[in-house]
Amino acid sequence: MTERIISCTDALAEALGEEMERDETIFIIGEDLTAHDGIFGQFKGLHARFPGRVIDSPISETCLVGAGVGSALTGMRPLVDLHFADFFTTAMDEIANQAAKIHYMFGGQARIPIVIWAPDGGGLSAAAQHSQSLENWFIHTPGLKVVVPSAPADVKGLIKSALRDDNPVVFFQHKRLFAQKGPVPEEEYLIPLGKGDIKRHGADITIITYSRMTYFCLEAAEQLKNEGIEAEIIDLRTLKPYDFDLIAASIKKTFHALVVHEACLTGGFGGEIAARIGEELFDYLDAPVVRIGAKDVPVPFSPVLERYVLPQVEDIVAGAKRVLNRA
Amino acid sequence: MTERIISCTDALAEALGEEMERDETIFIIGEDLTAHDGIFGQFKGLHARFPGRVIDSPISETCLVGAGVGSALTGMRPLVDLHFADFFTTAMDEIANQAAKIHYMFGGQARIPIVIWAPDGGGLSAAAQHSQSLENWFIHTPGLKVVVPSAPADVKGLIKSALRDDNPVVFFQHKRLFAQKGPVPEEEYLIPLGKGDIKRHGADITIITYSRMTYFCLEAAEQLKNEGIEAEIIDLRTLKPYDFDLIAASIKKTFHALVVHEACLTGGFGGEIAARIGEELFDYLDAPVVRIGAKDVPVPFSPVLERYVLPQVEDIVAGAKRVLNRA
Amino acid sequence: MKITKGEKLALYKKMLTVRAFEEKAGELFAQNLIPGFIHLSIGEEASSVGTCSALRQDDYVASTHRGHGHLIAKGADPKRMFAELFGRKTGYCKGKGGSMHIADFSLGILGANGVVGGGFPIIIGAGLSIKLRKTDQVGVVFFGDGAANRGTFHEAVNMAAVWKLPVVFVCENNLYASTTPSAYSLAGGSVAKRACAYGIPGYVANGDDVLEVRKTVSLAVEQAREGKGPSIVENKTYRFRGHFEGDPQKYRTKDEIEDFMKKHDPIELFRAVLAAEGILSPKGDKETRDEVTAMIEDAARYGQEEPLPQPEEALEDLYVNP
Amino acid sequence: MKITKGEKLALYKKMLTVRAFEEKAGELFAQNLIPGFIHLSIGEEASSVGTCSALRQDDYVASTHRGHGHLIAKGADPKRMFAELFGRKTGYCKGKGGSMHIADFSLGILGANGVVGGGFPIIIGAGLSIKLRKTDQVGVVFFGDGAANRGTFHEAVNMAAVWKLPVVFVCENNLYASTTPSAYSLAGGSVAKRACAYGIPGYVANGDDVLEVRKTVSLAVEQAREGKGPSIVENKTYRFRGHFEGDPQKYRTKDEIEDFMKKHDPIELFRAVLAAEGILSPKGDKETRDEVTAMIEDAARYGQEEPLPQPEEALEDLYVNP
Ligand SMILES: Cc1ncc(C[n+]2csc(CCOP(=O)(O)OP(=O)(O)O)c2C)c(N)n1
Ligand SMILES: Cc1ncc(C[n+]2csc(CCOP(=O)(O)OP(=O)(O)O)c2C)c(N)n1
Ligand SMILES: [Mg+2]
Ligand SMILES: [Mg+2]
Repeated sequence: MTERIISCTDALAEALGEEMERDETIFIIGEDLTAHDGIFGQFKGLHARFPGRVIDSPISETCLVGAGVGSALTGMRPLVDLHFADFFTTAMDEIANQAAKIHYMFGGQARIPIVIWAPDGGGLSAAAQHSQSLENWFIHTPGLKVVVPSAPADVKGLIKSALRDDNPVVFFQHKRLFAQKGPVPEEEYLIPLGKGDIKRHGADITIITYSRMTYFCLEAAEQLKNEGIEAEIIDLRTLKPYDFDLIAASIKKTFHALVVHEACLTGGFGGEIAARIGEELFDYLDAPVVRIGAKDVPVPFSPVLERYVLPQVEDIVAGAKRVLNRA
Repeated sequence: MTERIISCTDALAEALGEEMERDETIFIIGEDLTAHDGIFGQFKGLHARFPGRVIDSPISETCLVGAGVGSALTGMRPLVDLHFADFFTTAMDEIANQAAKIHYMFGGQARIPIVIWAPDGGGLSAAAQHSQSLENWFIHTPGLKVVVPSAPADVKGLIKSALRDDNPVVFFQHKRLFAQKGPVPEEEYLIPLGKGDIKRHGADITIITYSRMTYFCLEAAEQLKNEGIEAEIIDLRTLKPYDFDLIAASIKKTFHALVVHEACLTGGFGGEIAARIGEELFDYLDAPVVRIGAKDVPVPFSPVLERYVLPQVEDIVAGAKRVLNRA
Repeated sequence: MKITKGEKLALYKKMLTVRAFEEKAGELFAQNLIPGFIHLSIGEEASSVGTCSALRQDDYVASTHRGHGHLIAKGADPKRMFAELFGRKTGYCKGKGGSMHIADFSLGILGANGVVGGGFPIIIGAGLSIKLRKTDQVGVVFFGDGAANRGTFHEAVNMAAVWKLPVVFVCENNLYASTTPSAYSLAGGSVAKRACAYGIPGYVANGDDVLEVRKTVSLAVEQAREGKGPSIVENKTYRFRGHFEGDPQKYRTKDEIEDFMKKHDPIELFRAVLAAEGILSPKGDKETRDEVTAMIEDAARYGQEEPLPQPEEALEDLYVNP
Repeated sequence: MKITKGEKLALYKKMLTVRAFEEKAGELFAQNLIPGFIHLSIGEEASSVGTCSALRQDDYVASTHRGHGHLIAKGADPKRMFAELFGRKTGYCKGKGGSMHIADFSLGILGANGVVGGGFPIIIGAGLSIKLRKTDQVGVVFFGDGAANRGTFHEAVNMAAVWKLPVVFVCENNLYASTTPSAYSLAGGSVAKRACAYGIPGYVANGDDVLEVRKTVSLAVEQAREGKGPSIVENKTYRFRGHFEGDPQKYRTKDEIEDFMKKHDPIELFRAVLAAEGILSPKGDKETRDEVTAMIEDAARYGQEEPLPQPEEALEDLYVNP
C-alpha cells in the first residue's frame, strides 16, 4: 500500500471524493458548506468537483436532519453536516424518534442510509455549547450506529463504510483532531464498523478509549513505560456496535482495565464498558476497572478551567497506577 | 401521620395544589391541560382552583420548554408538562444547552427553578415513539437533576422538593404507575432529592432499581423468597444525584448486586451504577454485578413483542439467581 | 383536472372505505380487541381521499397519527392495516408499529407518525431526493392545525421555498388539536395564510367537499410537478370522533358535534351531489356500501385471525443487513 | 419618543463605545491574547444602541453569539466584559462563559447565546413571566437573518401572538448568516414580512440609522408595554468584519464590504447628522472619541490583568445551593 502522511481533514475529503465518484446518490448537506468547503475545510474541493451535490442549508437543523432522513428513505445517501455536535440537541427527534426507529417500527420496510456527521469535543475554549461529547445519547438509542475515529487512516476507512451502510450512522470527529496527521493509504480500503484497533501493545494493563483520548492515552503510555508499565491501548473507533471481543482478549492477558473518554463521567459510555467487563470478565480482573472522564460540569471557557475539567494525560497515568495499585 | 390510600395521580395533584397555594410564582404549562386536567388527569382541580396558573400551550414543545426556562430566569417557578417523555427529543437544546448550562455558564448569576415533568415508560402498546425511558440522557447532562418516583407517597414528597429546588429538575412518572395506589400522608412533608429508599429488606442480594421496575422487583423478591433468597430492594427515587451510600451500605451486607431498569440496556444508567459498584466496592462483591434492562431495540407495538422487549419479573428472578449462581 | 363519472364513484367508494375501516376499528377498539390507542379521521374523508386522488402512485405521502384515511386513500390494503392494528405478524409492520406507525413504501407512503409535525422534515427530504434524482414525482405532507405551530412546519416550508421543492403541504384543519381549539393556538387564524411569510401560494379548500379538495390539491401538485415550487393547501374540516377513541371531549359540546355531523358529513354531501347528478341511485349506493362493508368485515376478520409474531421476532429489523 | 440633544450625544457615545470595545477585542484576539472565538458587530452599532435606547433598565434582552453591542448598549460594564473575554475570575461569568456567554441579570440581560435562535424561547418565558407577575416590563430578543429560519422563531412568534406577550422580536438583518446570504436562505425575502403569518405588525428600519431604529423599536415597545402584543422589527444592516475573527470571507467581495463601509457606517452617518444639527463639533467629537478610547483601553487592561480562576473553581456553580 502506498501511504502518505495527511490530516484527518484531508483523509475525510479524499474518502468522500472517492465515494461520491463511485455512487452518485451520495450528497452532502449542511450549513456553510460551499463558500469555505465546510467550516473546517473538511469538504475540500467537493463542491467544485460535484456541482449540485454539496448543498447549503438554511439554519434549520431540525429539518436538515429530517430532510436527510427523508432523502435516505427515497433513494439517496445523504451525509448531513451538523456543524457542531452540540446542535444535535436541535434535531434529536429526527435522529432518535425517526432515523433510529423507522426501519424497525415499519417492520423492516425502509432503509435509511444516512450519515450524520459532526465535530465534537472540547479543548478549543469554545465553552459549554460548543464543546460537548454526546456519544452516549446515541449509543443508548437502539437503531443507530456510532463512529468516533481518531487516526486519519481510520477516518478514511470508516467514513466509507459508514456511507455504504444502509443504516443511520452518527459520525463524530473531534475538533482538535482535524489537523492531526498520520499515514493514510492511497488505495481504496474499508474499515468495518464495529472493529476496534490496538494502537499500542502492552501486557500490564488494557486501556480502552476512543477519539482524541487515544492520543492522550498513547502519551500516558510513554510515561508509564518509564515506570516499567506496558499499557495496551485499544481505540474502539466504533462505539455502536463496539468490539467487546477485542477488549476481552486483551484483559484476559493484562488482568487490568482502565476506560478513558472525554465525555463527562456520570452516565457516560465508560459505565457501559466497565459494567460489561465486570459482568463478563469478573474472574479475569485483578483489580477494579477504573473509569476516567471529564468532570461532571459543562465545559467552561477559560483555558485553565477547561483543562481542569477535561481528562489530561496525567489523569490517565494516575488512573492506570490506581488500577495497578502503584499510586 | 394520617395516611390514605391514593393513586400517584392524586398524590401529584395534591402536592401541586399545596405548593401552588404556598407559592404563587408556581404555574403549570403544557398542552391540553385545562380541558381534561392533563391527559392523565394528573392536574385534577388545579385549573379551576388556580385560574390563569394552568396554561394551555400550542404544540410547540421546543419553545414550551424554553419558555419555562425563560420564566424561571425571571422570577417564576414553572412546571412544564411535556405530554410524553418521548417528546423531550424536540426540546433537547432548551434542556441540555440552556436549562442545564445557564447557571454554570453565566458564573452562577441565574437561578432556573424549573420542573420539566413527563410520563415515560412502556407497557401500554403505545409503540416506539410513546414508550421510551430516556433518563440517562439527562443524567449524562451536568446541571440537571433527575427524579423517577414509583410510590404515590414518593411522588408527593419528591415533587414538592423538586418545585422548591432552584435548579432544573426533570421529573418522570411512569405511565403505568398513574393508577398505582399506596398510602400517602395527608400532612405536609418533603422527601429530599437524592435519597433512595429501601422498599424491602433482605440479606442475600441487593437489587437496585427505580420507577415501575420497583414493583416488578418486589414481585420477583416474593418468588425468590420461596426459594429461600431474601432480596433487599433499593428504589433510588432520584437518579441525579443518586444515593450511592445507600447502595454501598446494602452491598456491604449482601455482597451481591443486581441492577434493574426499564430503559434499554446498552448505554443506560445501569452501566453507571454497576461500574461504580465495581470500582468502589470491588472487595465486597462475591459475584459480578448483573444488569437487567430492556432489549436494545425500539419498543414494539404488539403486546407479545413489547412484553418480550421490556424486563419482566421472571427476568429479574433469573438475574438474581445468576448473581447468586443458582441458575 | 377533469373527472369522469367512474372516477367520481371511485372517490365515493374510497370515502366509504375509509369510513367503514375506521368505524370497524373504533368498534373493535371499544371491545378491547385492539391494543394501544387509535385516532380516527371520521368526518375528514374528503380531505384524505380528495388529496390522494390528485396524486400518482409514485408520489410520496407523509402521514400523521390520524393516518388511516391517508393510507387507504393512497392505496394501502385494509387487510394488512387491520393485521397491524391487531399486532399480527402479517401486518404492514409485522406488529411492530400499530395504528400510529403504518407505512407502505411500495406505494410511496412514508409512514404515519406518532410525533406531531414529524412528517414535515421527511417530506422535505423526499422533495430534495426527487430534485436530485430529477424525477417528476411530488411529495405531500398531511398535518393538522395543531402541527402548524411546530417549528418543523416553519423550517420545512422555508426550505421547500428556498429549494423550490416539489412539495405540497396539506393541512387538515379540523378546528382542534386534541383538546385545544385552533382558534386559541393558531395565531393569525389561518394555516394557508402563513404561506405569505415565505412567498409561496396558500390555498383554502372546503375540506368536506371531496371535489374541491381534489381540485385545489391538483392545482398545487401540478405546480410542484412543473418545478414551480411548493404551496400550502388548507382543508377546512371537522373530526366527528374524539381525538382518540375514549376521549371524554369536554372541550366541545354535543350540539357542536351533532351540528357538524348533520351539515358537514363529507360522504353525505358527496352522495347528494352524485344523486343530483344522476350518477348514484339509492340502489347503487346501497350496493356500494354493502360491498365496502363486506370487504372491511373481511379485512378485520383477516387481521384478527392472522398469527401473532413470535416474541423473539422483536429482535429482528433493528438494522438492515445486521 | 422625543429625544434631547444630550440623549443624542449619549447614543453617539454608546455607539463609539461598542465600536471601540470590539475593535480592541479584535486586536487582542489577533494577538492570540483572547482564547476561543469571537463574533464582532462592527457596522451594526445603530441597531444595538438604537434598540436598547428604547428600553428601560428593568426590561429584558436576550442576545446572540454577536452580543457585545447588545450588552454594552443595555448597560453592561466593559471592564467585566473584557475580564470575561480573557477568562478571568472577575469576568461577568467568572471565566466560565467567554464572549458567547455573557449575561448580566441585574441589567435584565438574559445572556448571549451560542445557539443561533436560542434566545427566542427564553424571551417567550420572560414575556410570560411579565404577564403572570403583572408588571409593565418588556422583553426584546435580538436575532439574525439566519436565525429567522430556525423553528424556534416560528414557535416563539406564534406563542407571543397567542398570549399577547409584551415581546419585541428585533432582527438584525446583516445580509449574511455566516457564509450564507439571506438572499439565498430566507424565503419571502423579509423577516418583518413574516409577521403576516401571525397577524402581528412587522416593521422595517434602516438599521444604520440609530434614530430610526430607536423610533421604530420604541413604537413596538410601547405597543408591547400597553398590552397590545408582540411585533417584529427588522433592522437592515451590514457587518463590516468577518462572521468570526479570522473568517476568510470568500462569500463576498472586498468591493462590497468597502462600499458598505463607505456608505453605511452608522457612526459616520450619525456623526454627520449631529454635525449638521450643530450638536457635535469636530473638537467635541475628538474629545468624545478620546474619552471612549481611554475608557476601553483601561477596561481591556483591567481584563487582562485580573487574576485567572483557580482550576478547582471549575467545579463551582453547577447547582444553586448544591
Ligand atoms: C411533538 C408532539 N407533541 C404532542 C403530541 C401529542 N399529540 C398527539 S396528536 C395531538 C394533537 C394534534 O393536533 P392536530 O395537528 O391538529 O391534528 P389532529 O389530531 O387534529 O388531526 C397532540 C398534541 C405528539 N404526538 N407529538
Ligand atoms: C443552532 C445553531 N446552528 C448553527 C450555528 C453556527 N452558527 C453560529 S452563528 C451562525 C450564523 C448566524 O447568522 P445570523 O442569524 O444571520 O446572525 P449573524 O451572525 O449574521 O449576526 C451560525 C450558522 C449555531 N451556533 N447554532
Ligand atoms: Mg386538528
Ligand atoms: Mg446575519
